[in-house]
This record gives sequence, C-alpha cells and structure tokens, in this order.
Amino acid sequence: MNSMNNVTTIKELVTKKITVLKEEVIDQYQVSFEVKKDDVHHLLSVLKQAGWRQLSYLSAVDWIEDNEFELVYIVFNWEKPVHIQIRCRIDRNAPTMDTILPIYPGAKYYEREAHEFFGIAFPGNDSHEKQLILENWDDIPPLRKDFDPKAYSDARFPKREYSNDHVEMNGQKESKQAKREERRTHILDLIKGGKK
Amino acid sequence: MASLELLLIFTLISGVIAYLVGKVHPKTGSILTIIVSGIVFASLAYFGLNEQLLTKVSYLPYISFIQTPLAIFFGVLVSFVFFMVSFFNPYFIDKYTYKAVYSLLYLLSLAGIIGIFFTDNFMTLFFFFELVVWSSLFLIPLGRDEEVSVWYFGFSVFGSFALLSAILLMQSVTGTFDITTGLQAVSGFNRLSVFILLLIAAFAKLGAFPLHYWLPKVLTDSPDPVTSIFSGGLEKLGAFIAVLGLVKLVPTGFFIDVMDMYLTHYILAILGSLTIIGGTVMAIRQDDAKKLLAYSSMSNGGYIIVALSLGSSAGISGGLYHIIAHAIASTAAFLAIGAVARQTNTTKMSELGGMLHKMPITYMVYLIAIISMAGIPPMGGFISKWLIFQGVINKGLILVAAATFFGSIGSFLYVFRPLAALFLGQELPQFKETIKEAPIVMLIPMVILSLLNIVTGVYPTNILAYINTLLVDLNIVQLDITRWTIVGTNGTLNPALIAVMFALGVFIAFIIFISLKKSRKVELMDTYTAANFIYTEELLHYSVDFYAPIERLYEPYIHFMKKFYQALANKVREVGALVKYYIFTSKPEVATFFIMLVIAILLWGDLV
Amino acid sequence: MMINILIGFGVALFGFVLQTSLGGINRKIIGRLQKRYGPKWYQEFLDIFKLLSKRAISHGWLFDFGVIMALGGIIATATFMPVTNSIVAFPNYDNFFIFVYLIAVGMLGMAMSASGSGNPYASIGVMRALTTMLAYEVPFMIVILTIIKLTGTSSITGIAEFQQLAGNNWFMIALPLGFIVSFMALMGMLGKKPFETYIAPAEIASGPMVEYGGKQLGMLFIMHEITVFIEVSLFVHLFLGGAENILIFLLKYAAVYTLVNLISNVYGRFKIDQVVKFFYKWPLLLAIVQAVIAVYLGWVI
Amino acid sequence: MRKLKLFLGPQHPGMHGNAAIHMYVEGDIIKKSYLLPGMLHRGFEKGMERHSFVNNISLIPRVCVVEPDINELAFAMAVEKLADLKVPERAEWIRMIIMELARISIHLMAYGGLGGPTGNYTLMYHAHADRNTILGFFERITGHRVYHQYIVPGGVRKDLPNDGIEADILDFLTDLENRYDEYRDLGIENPTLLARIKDTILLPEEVVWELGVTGIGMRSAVNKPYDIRKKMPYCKYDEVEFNVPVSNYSDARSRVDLKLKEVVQSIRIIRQCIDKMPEGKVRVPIAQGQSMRWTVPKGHVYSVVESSRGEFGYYMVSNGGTHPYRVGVRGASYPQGLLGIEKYMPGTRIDDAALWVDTMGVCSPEIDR
Amino acid sequence: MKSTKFSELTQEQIDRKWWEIGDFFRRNSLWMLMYCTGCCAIELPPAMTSAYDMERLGMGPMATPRQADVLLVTGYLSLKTLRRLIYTYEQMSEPKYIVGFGSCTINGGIYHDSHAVINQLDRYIPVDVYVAGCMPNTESVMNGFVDLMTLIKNKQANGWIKYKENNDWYKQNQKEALGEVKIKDEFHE
Repeated sequence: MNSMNNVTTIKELVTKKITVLKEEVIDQYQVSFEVKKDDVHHLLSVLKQAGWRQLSYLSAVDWIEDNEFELVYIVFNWEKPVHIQIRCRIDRNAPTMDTILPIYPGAKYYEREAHEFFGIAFPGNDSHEKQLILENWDDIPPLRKDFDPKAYSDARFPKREYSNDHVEMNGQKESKQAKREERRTHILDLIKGGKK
Repeated sequence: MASLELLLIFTLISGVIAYLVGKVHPKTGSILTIIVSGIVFASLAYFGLNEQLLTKVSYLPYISFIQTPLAIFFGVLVSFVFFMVSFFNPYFIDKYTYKAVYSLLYLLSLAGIIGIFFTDNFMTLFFFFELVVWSSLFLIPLGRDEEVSVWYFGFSVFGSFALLSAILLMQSVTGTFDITTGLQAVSGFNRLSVFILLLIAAFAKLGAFPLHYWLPKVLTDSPDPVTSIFSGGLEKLGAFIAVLGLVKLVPTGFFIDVMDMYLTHYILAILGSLTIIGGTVMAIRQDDAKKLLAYSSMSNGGYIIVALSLGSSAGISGGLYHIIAHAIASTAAFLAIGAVARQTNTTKMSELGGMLHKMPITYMVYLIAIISMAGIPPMGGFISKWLIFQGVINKGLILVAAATFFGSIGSFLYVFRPLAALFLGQELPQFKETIKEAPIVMLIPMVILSLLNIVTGVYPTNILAYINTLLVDLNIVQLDITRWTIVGTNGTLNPALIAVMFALGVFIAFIIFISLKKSRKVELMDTYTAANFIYTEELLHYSVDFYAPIERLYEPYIHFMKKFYQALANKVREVGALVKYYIFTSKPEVATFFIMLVIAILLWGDLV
Repeated sequence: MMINILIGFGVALFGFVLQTSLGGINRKIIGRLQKRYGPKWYQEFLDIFKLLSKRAISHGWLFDFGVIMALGGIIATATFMPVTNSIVAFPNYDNFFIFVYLIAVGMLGMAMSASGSGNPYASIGVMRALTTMLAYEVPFMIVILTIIKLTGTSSITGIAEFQQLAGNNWFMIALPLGFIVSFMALMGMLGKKPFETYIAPAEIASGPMVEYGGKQLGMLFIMHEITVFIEVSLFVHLFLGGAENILIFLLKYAAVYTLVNLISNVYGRFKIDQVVKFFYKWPLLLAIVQAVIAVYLGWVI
Repeated sequence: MRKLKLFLGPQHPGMHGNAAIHMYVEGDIIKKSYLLPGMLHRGFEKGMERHSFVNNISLIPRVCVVEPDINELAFAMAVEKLADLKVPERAEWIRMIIMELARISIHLMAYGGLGGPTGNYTLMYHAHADRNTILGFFERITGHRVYHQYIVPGGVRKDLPNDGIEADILDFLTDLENRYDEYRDLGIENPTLLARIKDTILLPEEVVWELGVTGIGMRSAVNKPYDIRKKMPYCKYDEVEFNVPVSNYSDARSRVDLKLKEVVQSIRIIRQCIDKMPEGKVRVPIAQGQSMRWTVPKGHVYSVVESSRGEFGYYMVSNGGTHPYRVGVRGASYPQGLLGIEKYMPGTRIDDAALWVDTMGVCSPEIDR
Repeated sequence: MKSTKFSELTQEQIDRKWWEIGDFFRRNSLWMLMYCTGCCAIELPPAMTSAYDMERLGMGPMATPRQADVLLVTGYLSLKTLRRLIYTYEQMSEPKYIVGFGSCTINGGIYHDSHAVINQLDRYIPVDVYVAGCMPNTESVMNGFVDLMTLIKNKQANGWIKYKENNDWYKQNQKEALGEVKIKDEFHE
C-alpha cells in the first residue's frame, strides 16, 4: 500500500538522524514521535527539507501530575500525506522553548497563544509575550490544569438567581438546589478520571 | 489727494519715512503702511469712481497720466488689496530679518502699481513694471528661501524682456509709445508679434501655463502677507497686460467661423484651459495650504485668460468680474491661512487640525472665501463663473468648456481640503491650550473681505454697471443688466433672488431643527470607531494624502513641466557659473542690480 | 413675488412627498427583485419621522449648522425647479447653472458637517463624494453645453418647451450618445451602484452619515429625497421633453427613477478611482463626440 | 508622516464575525495592520476538558458557527480513532451527504457574502435564499437548522427521515445547477464586480507555504489538488468520483470562482451518495446505557477534515478517563487570519480590506475558540 | 371657551401625546445595529433575507450605533466583547432598545462555567426582550421583534430609562466584571 510506504520512509528518515524516545504509528496517515527538547529544531528542519513544509498545529498539553508540559508540533506534507506529531516534554515550573520561527514563520501566533494559555515562554519570538486573545487577564494561564474556570466564573460573573423552587417527587419535597449540588460533585468526580 | 502725481510722490516719500521709522521701531513703520495704503485706496476710490482724478504732472519728468475706467478699475482693486493686507503687517513684522526694509518695499510696490495702471505711456509702464518686480523680488526672500526669488526673477526678466521687445517693436512700427494709439496703429505681422510678446509678459506675470512654474514656489515661500499681495494684487498686473493685449490690441490671424473667434484667441483659450487643468490638478495634491491656494491662483488666472480671450461681452465682463471676485476671495483665504499660520507657525495640513474650535471667525472667513472660489452662490465667484460659462457655451468651445467645468468642480475639491484638514476634524492636543482667535485688527480686513464676498454675490449689478462703462471704453457691446438681474446670452440670473431663497431655505431648516428634540452634546473623541477604543486625536484625523485615489491616477504625468524647467535652469546655471565667477557674488539681489543696470544703459538711447 | 415664493416651497414639499413615496415603492420593487416581500410603500416616511422623533447627539455647533445649511440649500434649489411647463415658481429664472451650483451649497453643508464630526470615515466619505462629483460632472456638463447651444436657452422650462414644440422630439432621441452619458451621470449623481462609493457601508461604514443619528440624520434624509427629486426631474426636463401636465411628469419621473434603481441593483460598486477612470474614458469621449456632431456639424436627428 | 488609524470590526458592516482589524492608513493604503482576536473566546478547549466525551457532542458544533458539521465530524473521527470504533457503512454515506450539503451552504453564504463588500445585495439575497433551503433540509434530517449535533462518535444520531428527503434534495440540487449560470452572471461574471475582484488581493505561492494557508487559498495558488478528501480520504470519499478545482493564479476572483466550482463537485458527490447509499444501521452503540461513564483508551490523535477554508483539525489527548484530557482545535483560517493579516494585508487599499477578509476566508470563531 | 380644549392639557400631557406619536413611528421603523457578538448572529441573515424578510416590519440593518435603534446582542458575550458592547450602547441615540439572543445572554447557557464569558447580560446593560434558545429559531427571532414592537406600544420597552436612572448600579457591575470599561493599552493607543 502506497501510503503505508510513506510512513516507513518517515520512520527511516527520522530515526537515522535523531534519537527518538518513543514512536507511534497511529494509522497510515499519521505518525507520532516523542523526542528530547533539544532535538526538536533539528528534527523540524530535517522534516521541512524533506517536504513537510506546512506547520499544521502547535500547542501544548499540561501533564500536571508529571509536572511537565508537552509541546506538540504537527507538520504536514501534501505530496506524501502524513501528519507527523512531534512531541517533547518541558519543565512545568520554568517552561521555555526556543522559537521555531526561523523554520516555520507561520508559528508566530501559535507560540503567542501557547504563551497566553500555558505560560510557556518562546525566546526568539518577539511578540510572544503580548496578549492576544485575553484582555486584562489577571489569573494563571487558563488552560493549565490547576485553573478552575468555574470558580473564576462564579467569583467574577454572578449567576442569575432563580427562585429556589421545589419539585414534587413521589410526594416528598426535594430541593432543586440540593440536586444540583449533588450533580456537580458527581461531575467533579468524573473529571478526575471517573469511576472505572 | 486727487492728483495722481502727488499720490505717487506721497507713497514714495512715506515709504522712505516708514523705512527710517522702521529702523527705530519696526512696528510703527508697519503701522505707517496701513495708514498710507489706506489713504491711497481712499483717494483712488473716492476720486477715481467720481472721475475727478487729476492727471496733471508738474514735478516728475517723462511721466504722464491718463484716467481711464480700466485704470481706475484695476487701481482701486489692487490698492484695496494692499490696504486690506497691510493690517497684517504689524503682526508679522517681527518674523522678518530686515524689518524696516519690508515697509519700504511694501509701499514701493504700491507706488509702482499706481504708476502702471494710470500711465498712458508704454515706457513709463515698463519703468513702473520693473519697480514692482524689484520691490516684490526683495519681499520674497524675507520669508525663508532665496532660491524661489531666483525663479521669480528669472520668469520676471523673461516677461520684462518680452514686454520691452513688444514696446520697442511697436514703437519702431508706429513711432509712438502711447498705449491706446500705439496698440491701434500697429498692423500686419507686427501686430501678431506684439500680441504674442505682450501675452508672454502677461502669462509670466499671471503665472499661466507654460510660464507658471514660479507662482506656487513664490506664493508658498514668501511671508504670509506678501502671499496675499501676490495672489490678490500683483498677479493682476498680468491680467492688466492681458487686457491690453487681448482686448485693446485689434485681434489678428485666422478667423474660425464655427467658433466665432480668431485662431490666436482660440489658442490662448486652450492655453488658459491648460492652466486651469494644471492648476486644479496640482492644487488637489498639495499638502501645504498656501501652496494649494497658490495653485488655485494659477487655475483662476487660467479662467481670466479664457474669459478675456472669448472677446464677447459676457466673456470679458465675466473675466473682469472674476478678477474682482478672485482678488477678494483669494486674499481672504490667504489671510485666513496666514492668521492660522501666525498662531501655529505652520501651514502644512498634515500637521494641523480642529482649528475651528479655537478660531471660529477665521473659519467663517475661510468658508465664505472658498464658497466664492468654488463658484457657488450666493458669493461673487458664482456670478463671474456664470458669465464665463455663458461666454464659453455661446461660442461652443467644447474643449475649453470641458476644462472650465473640470476646474470649477475641481476647485470644489481642493478648497474643501484645507477646510477639512485644517479647520475641521479632531482637535489636536498640541493646539488645544495655546491657540487663540486671531487679534481683532487682523480680523477687521478678513471680515470686510467676507462681507464683500457676499455683496459681490448678492448684488453684483452695481459693479457690473461699472464694468459696462469700462466695456464702452474698450469698444465692446455692453452686458444687459437691470437693477436685480443679469441677462446673459442664454438665460437670466437673479442673484438676489437666489440669496433670498437660500436664506429662506436655511430659515425653514432652522425652524425644523429647533422645533425638534434638543440634542445631547458629546465630545469629539466620542465617535464611531467600529467599537474600538482610541485616545490619540492625531490617529483619528484624516488629513494626509486626502485625495489619494485620484492623485494616483495622474501622479506619473505631473512632472514633465518641472523636468523641463529644471533642465533649463541647469543649463542657465552652467553659463551663469562662468559669468558669476568673474562678476557676481552669490546674492541674487546683486545679480539683479547688475542686469538692470545693463538694461538701463541699453534703454537710455531710446528714452532720449 | 410672495405667491411665487410660496409656489417654490410648494414644489419643494411636493418633491419631498413624491420622492419619498416613490422611494418606498421602489424599495418594494427591489424587494421583489431580490425574492422578498419588501417593506410598506410608506416606509420611508416612517423612517424619516422616526429619526426626527429621536434624541440625537451633537458634536458642536458646526455639526448642526452644516445640516441646517445642507437642508436649506437644497430646499432653496428645489424652489427653482419647474414641475410642468406652467407650475414653475420663478419663470425665466430656472437657470440650469443654479441647480448645478446651488445644490453644491447643500453638499458643502453636509460635507462640512460630516467632517466637523471628527470621524475619519466621514472625511473619507466626503472625499469620495467630491471625487465622484468630479468624475460625472464633466461629461454631463458637456452634454448640457450641447443642449444649451442647440436650444439657445439655459432655462429648464425653455429647454422642455423647445422639445415639445419640436413635435416631442426629445433629446433622448435627438442626442442618443449624450443621453447615454447623462444617464450614467445621473446614476452617479444619485449615488446608485456602481457609483455608490461614498456610502459603501462595508468599507467606510456609510461614509459621511457615520456620525449622524436622530434629527440630523432625519434632516439629511429629507435633504437626500429632495436632492433626488431635483436631479431626476432635471433629467426628465432635459432629455424626456419635460411635461405638459402633472400626470405626464409623474409618469416620466417614476419611469426614470425606477429604471435607475433596477439597473443599479444588479451591480456591485466600483472603487473610487475606477469611477473616475470609467467616466473619463468612454462617457467623456462620447460626450465630446456628441457635442462635435451636434454643435459643429449640426447633425441632430 | 502622520498616520490614520482605522478599524474594521468588531462592529462594522464590512466585518463578518466578531473580530477587529486595526489598520494604520496613509492616504488610502494600509501601511500596518493586525487582527485583534479574542472577542469570541469562550475557553472552548478548557470547556471540552470539563465535559465527558458524550457531553461534548453538544458543545463542539459551536466552535465554528458558520460551519458546525466539520467540528462534529472531526471530533467524532478523533474519538473513533482513539476508541477504535468502526462506523456502519450507511452512516459514512449519510455523513458525506451532510458534509457536502454543509459545504454547498457555506460556499453559497460566502458567495453571497461577496455581495456585502462589493455592494451587490441582490446576489446576497439570492444566495441566502438557497442557503435557507439547505437549512430546511438539515432541519428535516436532524431537527436543527444550524447546530445539528448529528454526527456522533460511532455513526450518526439517527437515520434519514422516511419522507422522501432524498428526492427533495435531488430536486433542489438540479434546480441549483440550472441557476448556476445565473449565479455566475450576477456575481463573478458581473463587470462591476469583476473590476473589484480581478487582480486584487493576490496570494502568491510562496506566501501560501510561508503562512501555511490551506484549502481553496492554497489550491488557487499552487495549481495542485491539495484536498484532504483526495489526499487522505475519510468517510467514503475514495469511492466517489469528483474533481478538485484548482488554478495557478490566486486573486480574489479565482478564489471565489473555485468556491462556485466546488459547489458543482459537491452536487456531484451528493448525487453519487444518494445513489450508492446502502441500507443498514447508522450507529454503533457505545457503552450501552452508560454513555456518560464511557471511557476512551489512552492516546493522542490528530484528526482532520476538509472544511470550506481548508484543513480543519482536532488534536485530542485522552488519559483513559471519561473526559478528554486535552482537545486542541486547529482552525482552518488561523494562518491567514492572524499572520496573514499582519504580514500581507499592508499594501491593500481600504476599499479592499473587507474583501480581503472575505475572500481569504477568515472565520473569527475558529481563531478565538 | 375656545381655548379650554388646549388649556386642559398640561405641558406634560402634550409631551406624552407627542411621545405616543413618536412611538408609532419608532415601532414601525426599527433599525438594528449589526453587531455579531456571538453565534446567534448566524440566524439573522435568514431573518433578514428572502425567507422571512424583516424589512416587512420596517426593520433593517444599519452601519453605526448612532443611526440604530435596536442593539441585537446575538449570543454569548466574552469580556472583550462586553466592553465594546457597552461602549457601543452608550453611543446610540435615545430611545434605544436591546434584544438579547440565546440562552447565553440569559444565564450563560452552555458557557456558564467559562472563564471568559459573562453569565447574565442584564446586570451590565438593560435588556428589553430576550429570545431564548440555543440557537433560537428564525421564527422565534421574528417573534422577539414583534414582542419588542408590542412592548414599545405599551410603553414597557424602557430599558434605556432604567439605564439612566440606575446608572450607578450598572456601572458598578460593569466595573466588577471588567475593571475599567474602556481600556488603554498598546493596542488601543
């Protein structure tokens, strides 16, 4: 199958030049490599020269339990249609990552957004510290796992107050408020992993 | 002072007095100019309009005067402009290096003007012509740049030589220096030569295409009052000479039947049209308000040429009326800009904005002036443009008409630009605190000129009646006017009725306006910005490259005249450098002196 | 004289009522063209009176003064407009140039007031309006020159009567090229697409109108309706042979205005320099050719 | 030289969507410009982490307002890849019908939207009338006009209604095809519009690669059929015949032209879909009765679909729980919307600013999220 | 005897009569401000165009807040939008009305827990009519406008008066959510 060939060539290409921590073939159109932080730039320029000219996506994942951020770069080649995910872990306490602007000029705003939502610094990108989407933001970056938007919202934006009505269920009065509370704690449980 | 000679001597002597006084106290010297020019204007107007001027000469040699309606017309108008502008002198005198000289030159020019208009001898005319050229030449560098005075000098000398050649040619054919008889006697091919030479002189003085290059430079760089003088007064010398050449001289050349005019005149009309288009097009793209008005002066000069070359009563009376209307309107406009410049030290539109809120009277003066310049009723400019259109349409000159229409609408474009960029728009922070309305003495002439603008537009028949007597003098059919109406070749105009209807219309609109709910006053910065916040007034003021889209269309083509003159100047400079190495110093004044000396020696033989 | 003035204002009022109702009807027609039901025929009246009833804002005295001057100037212009041969306020004074230049007072008032609001969009809009004017006026005036030269009068009723006396030989037929040019110029004058550059909501947010609301906007709407009345009836008188009685006038007026609207509604709008280029290319040439043919050669059908 | 600052949006008739473009202007040429996004920011990626995989179905269509179905499909495909779900065949065909109907609707809207900046409102009204018909079909199929929540992980929510909807759709498509020439005459063949859109707002090939523009913008410049549907076919796109229209010169006109040509291809695809669609189930049940507690295996996947503006992708990370650990959305207009406006809008005239945004296909909700 | 008819009316009553006449015009000619704050704006084009044709009711889109009568808050409001919305609302000329679209304006809707979206619109600016739904159908949008017209007729659409009277309360709420309403930073010089 022609498209599976693409994946194997990529694997050869990448493993020849870079030490890959972990590699994963998701399907015939997608591969994922986890590399060290320092290898990212090298790998990206290799891939760009090999034809992966388009930066499709750049973002981060907050692995709060490992105290690490994972940066994800997804590049794409239209001639050999395979999406390549390049992932690397960086320290969560002082997150910095050198910019990839010289390789992919299109990364400018992705990096700026990653700074805004995760607090990752991108030295080399002049405008990465400017605010982009948020305005007058005064809390920790919102996409970090330890930021609770619900609490933020409750504190800043009051809810509409409905009359504390009751529902008749099987003859006994039950408070809607209590039910709502119950539901909320249940959902919070689910967020933390759910009952397996 | 009914005697022209005494008036002339008085002006010259008071010029010297003003100089001496000015050495001690410049301001007093400049106040003297107000008084003297006031007296000159008053005498000319009072005695001239009653035809009581005395032309007897007893003290000055070689000079003789004659009192014609044409002379009185121009004399009163130009001395009036001088009088009005002189009110500005005390306020600007501090800005010049040679304060005392200014007053002297100012009065010398005035004296020259009297001489030019009232003489009946061509040599005398030439002498005074040169007096005006000299004195105005030294007025110009009082501003900023010396280079422009060189340009002015160059074109003036060209015009002077043309005038001189015309005079000498005429004299050699007819044996007389007398203006009227001389111009009527000259005939044949010589008539054509005289015609061309006179028109060259007129074009050089009027700043018409293709001899327009100096005008915008001079008008931009000379001091603000001098600019007004040039535009309202000195430029009209050219118009005067154009009248001599186009109207007094019997026309010659091939007669085009379908247009009912001579080919020579038609060519002139085309040149006038080119002047109109060139002036309009250039004025649209200027950033400096003074330069913009300078190009508008050029364009209006084109109107005068077109009108005078038509030769019909509507055309010539329209041209003469346009001389009045434009003198008043453009002086007012220049004075208003000058008043702003005095407060802000700049006339660049991109640096100004929102002056309306601090200088409302100046704004109104400017508004009325530009309504007149754009030829919109009920101001004077409308009457003259209407007459000129009558003349043009009656002759069926399609291309000339296209140019006049273009200039007429185009003037609307360029005069609006200073209005919007300089007076309207956001009030810039640097002018919010410091700027005040102009002093009352400066407002006096501006208000008088504005009133005159309205009067000439609402009740023009009085002036037109005077122009009619002038037309009799020039052997042209009179314009058909009644007390309130002007009857053109294809329509009747009632300016007063238009004004009344306009007033009534505004009154009705006003009634509608005040009977409705009162509006809420908001700040200028509280404005629609697509819901974005902005705090910098400068960023919200549209004044740079105002007419960018239309400028882009003709931008590649505008520099051909400039290139031509620059190349010419380079050639002259090469020759000049050689001469200069031996004789001249770097000062243009000295050079002028030498050249004039040479001319004077050459002329000596002819005079005696 | 008093009677004449009253007739004049009567004409202005008539023009306002006529154009406003016709405007509403035209909105309905356009609605049908766009597969819609369309508004009520008197919607324009509702809009104007609604605006007049609102509490507006003002940016200073000039903002108000300009609006008053605009409306006043236009009312004054309308008073000179002949409706039919006999309904004319000031016979013999209905000079063509009055309309061209007195309308400009109103325009100047509006332009001044708009720029006085301090909004850059307004200034840009005014700039575009003036540039458009420069574009369409020159070809139009050349055609007018031809007509005045042919008829020997610049009086509007005079020109209309000239056509009627010539056996209803309208200038529309006699000067076909000139008619085409003038029709384009009329579209420019009325600010219809494709020459609608100075309103251009998507570019400069309705241009000069950007800061107006409430009574100022209402007055400008009245002004606009009267302006349209003046321009369209000018066209009717110049090219369609005027009107012997009011019915014919209404018919011709409605036909011209509806035609302009229908044509304009399937077009987009030009950029401002394209407007200038457009008018200075073919229409100017056609106008000059027409003028040469009619004036110098005397070939008039 | 003093500059003037003008704004396009958020409250501006020329701006579709809620975003502001700040422009520094000299004369009428834009000298500097940038997009100020974030006015539609709702914290989507955070919100998705707080909802379970099934709950998210109601949230995702709202990411991109004008074109909700691509979100549903991209999300569903991501989840299916993670959970290794096999979608029934009929569901794949129905998905394609929905996607292509949506594509026609958004192209019509964009084409009608061309009437806004250029002032041809008749075009806009006609295009919206047809779009409204398509919304009517959606309502009959899914019960909603705009946010359908129809494509769910494991198939589609329910089968097509049994009221002859296929015939109605075919009728409408034939009607649309018949009026195709009329549309062209009213729009891009219209001389006044041509004057506006021809040879303006160029997008050279280098710029495409520099910014990472995809979709019609890319195809109009590079002259190659770079379409996800062709290159990495999802659903059953490899079993239908269609062309990808391309051009080698990308000005505003050619981009709009490609949109119209894509409408024709979409019509072709829908016809084939209705023809080839088998009977059968439309959904695999996930965690019967316990869908709220349904967990998805650990993993990370990036799923893409071809939207009307280009490559639209979801990056999804699951840590094996009921909720996604991280969802990242790659908006198709992200490159041209932010970097494109900053780098390549200067030099345009203010007349063309709205057209720039329109024909480049900048959609602010997917930039802000 | 003759003047009794007029003398009975006080100035206040005359004003009210005028106001009623004005109300007739206002409700038949509602010009709305096109400010697409959120997703509900997508159902406005169908309402405006051929299918439902708002112009029948005399409604039409307008370019700037100065000209408009109705402010349509179409959907959720992020903080960034709310600032601009308040600014826009204050620029409109009186009397002015607000129609809130979708559940988001009522109670935050699906974004009730978002860090960037406010929950209850009428704490910040007064709302005359709510159109519920996510997103509201075109029919209900039209119905909302008809409701607004009825409210104007019954003199109940007086949110703008409320805003004037309780300005302090509104300003305080705005400040709590937004800090300063007008911001001045590198993007807004």
